[in-house]
Amino acid sequence: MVDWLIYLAASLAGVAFLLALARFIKGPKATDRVVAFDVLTIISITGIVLVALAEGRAIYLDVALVYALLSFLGVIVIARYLERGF
Amino acid sequence: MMRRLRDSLVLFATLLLFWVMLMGSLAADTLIVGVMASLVIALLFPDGLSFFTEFRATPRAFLAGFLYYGYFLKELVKSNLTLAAIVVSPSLPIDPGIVKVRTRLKSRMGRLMLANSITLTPGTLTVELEGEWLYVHWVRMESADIDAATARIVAGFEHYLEVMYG
Amino acid sequence: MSTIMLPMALLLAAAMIGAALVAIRGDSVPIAMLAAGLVSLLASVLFLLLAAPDVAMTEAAIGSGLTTFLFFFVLGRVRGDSKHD
Amino acid sequence: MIKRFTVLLLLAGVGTLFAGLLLGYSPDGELNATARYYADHTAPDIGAANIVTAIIVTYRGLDTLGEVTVLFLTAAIVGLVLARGRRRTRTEQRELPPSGELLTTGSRLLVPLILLLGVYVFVNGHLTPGGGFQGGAILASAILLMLLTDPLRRFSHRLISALESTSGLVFVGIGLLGVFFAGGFLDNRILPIGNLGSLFSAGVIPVIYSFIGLKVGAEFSSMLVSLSETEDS
Amino acid sequence: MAHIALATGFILILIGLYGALTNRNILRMIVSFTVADTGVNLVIVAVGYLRGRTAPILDATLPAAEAAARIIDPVPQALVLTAIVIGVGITALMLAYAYKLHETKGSLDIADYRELKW
Amino acid sequence: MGAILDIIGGLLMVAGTAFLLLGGLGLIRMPDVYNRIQAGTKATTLGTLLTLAGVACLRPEWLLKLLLIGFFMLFTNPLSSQVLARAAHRIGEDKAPATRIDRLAEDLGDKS
Repeated sequence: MVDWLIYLAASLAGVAFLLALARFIKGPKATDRVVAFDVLTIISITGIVLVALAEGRAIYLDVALVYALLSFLGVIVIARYLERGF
Repeated sequence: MMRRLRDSLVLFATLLLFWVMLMGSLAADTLIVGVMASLVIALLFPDGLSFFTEFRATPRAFLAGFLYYGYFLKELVKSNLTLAAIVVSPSLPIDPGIVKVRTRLKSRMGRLMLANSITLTPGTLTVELEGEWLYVHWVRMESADIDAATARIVAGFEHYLEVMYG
Repeated sequence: MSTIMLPMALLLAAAMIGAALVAIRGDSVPIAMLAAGLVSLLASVLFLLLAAPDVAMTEAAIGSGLTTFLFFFVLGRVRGDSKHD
Repeated sequence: MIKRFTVLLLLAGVGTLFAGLLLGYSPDGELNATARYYADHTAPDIGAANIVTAIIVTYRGLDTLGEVTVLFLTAAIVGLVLARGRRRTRTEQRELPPSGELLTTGSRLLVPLILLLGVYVFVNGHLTPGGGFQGGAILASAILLMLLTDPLRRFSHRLISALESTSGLVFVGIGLLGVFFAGGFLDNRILPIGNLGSLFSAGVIPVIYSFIGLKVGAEFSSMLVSLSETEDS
Repeated sequence: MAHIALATGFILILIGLYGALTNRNILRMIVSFTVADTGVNLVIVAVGYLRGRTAPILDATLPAAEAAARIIDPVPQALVLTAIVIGVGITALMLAYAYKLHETKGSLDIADYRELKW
Repeated sequence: MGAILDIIGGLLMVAGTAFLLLGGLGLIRMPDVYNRIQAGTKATTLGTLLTLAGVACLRPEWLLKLLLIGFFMLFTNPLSSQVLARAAHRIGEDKAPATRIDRLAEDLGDKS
């Protein structure tokens, strides 16, 4: 029962990932792609947590923490670049 | 002087809490390393802020903190459902606009928390914070008037944050 | 439960190839850099699926993070060049 | 036209090679002899829970020394190449858009936490994924966040290079101590091995990794700082 | 799984190679280089993967006695760790040179640099 | 007891990923970049938080680390979307034709 719920959750996340990927490839503007990048990385954090759950290893969660930090910094860097902030 | 010392102490305590949560243990060796690391960072960054820097630490403020989180979670779920209804409906009933609202908060942490809360509740997105004015992008604009929009967007959060941070 | 890993790997592989194509054929240089950063970030999830958390963390922090930051710093410096195609 | 044709021909050749490799690849069912040695001997001999860390810091420690040296040379060359340009001064950069109150407050809140996360990653290199290189990169990310918030902020080059060279010297010094007190250069058994899985275990590995982390962080920061100080063209 | 990762890595190498050879902008060539770099790392890690095994980090769920039977090959991971760090060093160097080239000639088009062509 | 907690965890995860899906859908359907930020990053933040809560129900021993990830995301995500929205506004990104007023542009126009 729980396994099936997890499968359902994983497939929903997968569809969301595909939708965001479509927005990333389509564009049309740079800012749209940055939003898509943000959403893709947030969904990937869910993916990392799902992998940790499937493998049953708590140590994988450290990677999720670092990943969250890096995706945040990436968006800030690009936003500051776009508004010519550095 | 006293104020900066107090800020540094609060930062040190928050960092230590963060460290204990990261390590997930209270053993002596982790605490020794954690105290050392937190102390060095707190000394290196005297202008560092922490979650509790300007917190008032009165019983009323703690109570307001709890109520704030309850209210915040309620708003978060409610507005997410509203946005979900917008996204799913075929006609996409949006009516966007950038409105101007006013805040009375003075402390830096309080203002940051207010802007973050407004942003996290879907439907509203803080674009700019300048002085006492907040510029908010609103997906389904209900009113372009400053006072009406303030009452609708800001007042709920501000009510609690004012008690917590001032 | 580990059956979710195979579709996940396929999805990531498709996303990485798509992002890599954007990286070499995108409309502008910043988009290409963003796409290269995305390739690295997704690669780090794939490394995690390949049971290599150490490599995943290195790829996220260094391969994706720092490389992208360096790219944007340099791009900010050479801005104003009309030959960005 | 000829160029494009040559490129496609080259790609087709490399692609055929790769396709052959891919089709002929069959995964092993068992670990090979080297990996088996590491798997069996790491826990009793080195005491590190993370076998990759044991390989990097102890078994192949000399390679890591070389790696850190390469990184140091890179940072030095980047600094040298970029040093000739005119430095930006505060007055001529007035037109830079300010970062806004939200980002300023947010970065003052987040920078200490990010630094602590970096310290966590390299202190726990022998227990969890991560280590000196990743931790150093996270430290440099905190510096980057400060640079983004205030592009005109100046960091002392002298402080960064002092931190960098001290950490390098300590790293080599610990390695040499291994020659005298234990089995060889960079041997970790100067300190007791301790219990597997506790923070103070695996001999001197956490200490070495901490210094590698500080050194790598200083090197990446110096790269970012020298890039940010160059003039806009 | 190893096959998927291997195939992705190979395709990324090919894409990166194609981009590096056909683009004229120096920055885009460097971007293509990093894509190929990621592909190479992916291939090396995929070679060390063994089906149904877990990461080479011992903890409560993986005692030392079972390590040899349950972990994947740690050696390629250590190699790739080094490769990523050196890769960012190389990228930084290339970027610094690109900046210097732009400073001297004001252009990033590779066709404008003909001094070494014969 | 454990079985009930497991079911709750699974349901929370499904609810969370459903929000992720809504975020992706909003990203595709919304007409301009501000509305895309609204739909994309906010719904996914709530989705990830719910998923983390679900995993915490399935594995109570991971609670502290998951709490930390959630807390971290709660602070970083709104910050990054604010900075992005501000950058989009500064470079004059197009607004959807339906947008009625833009007080920020009006005020900026007054100053200059």
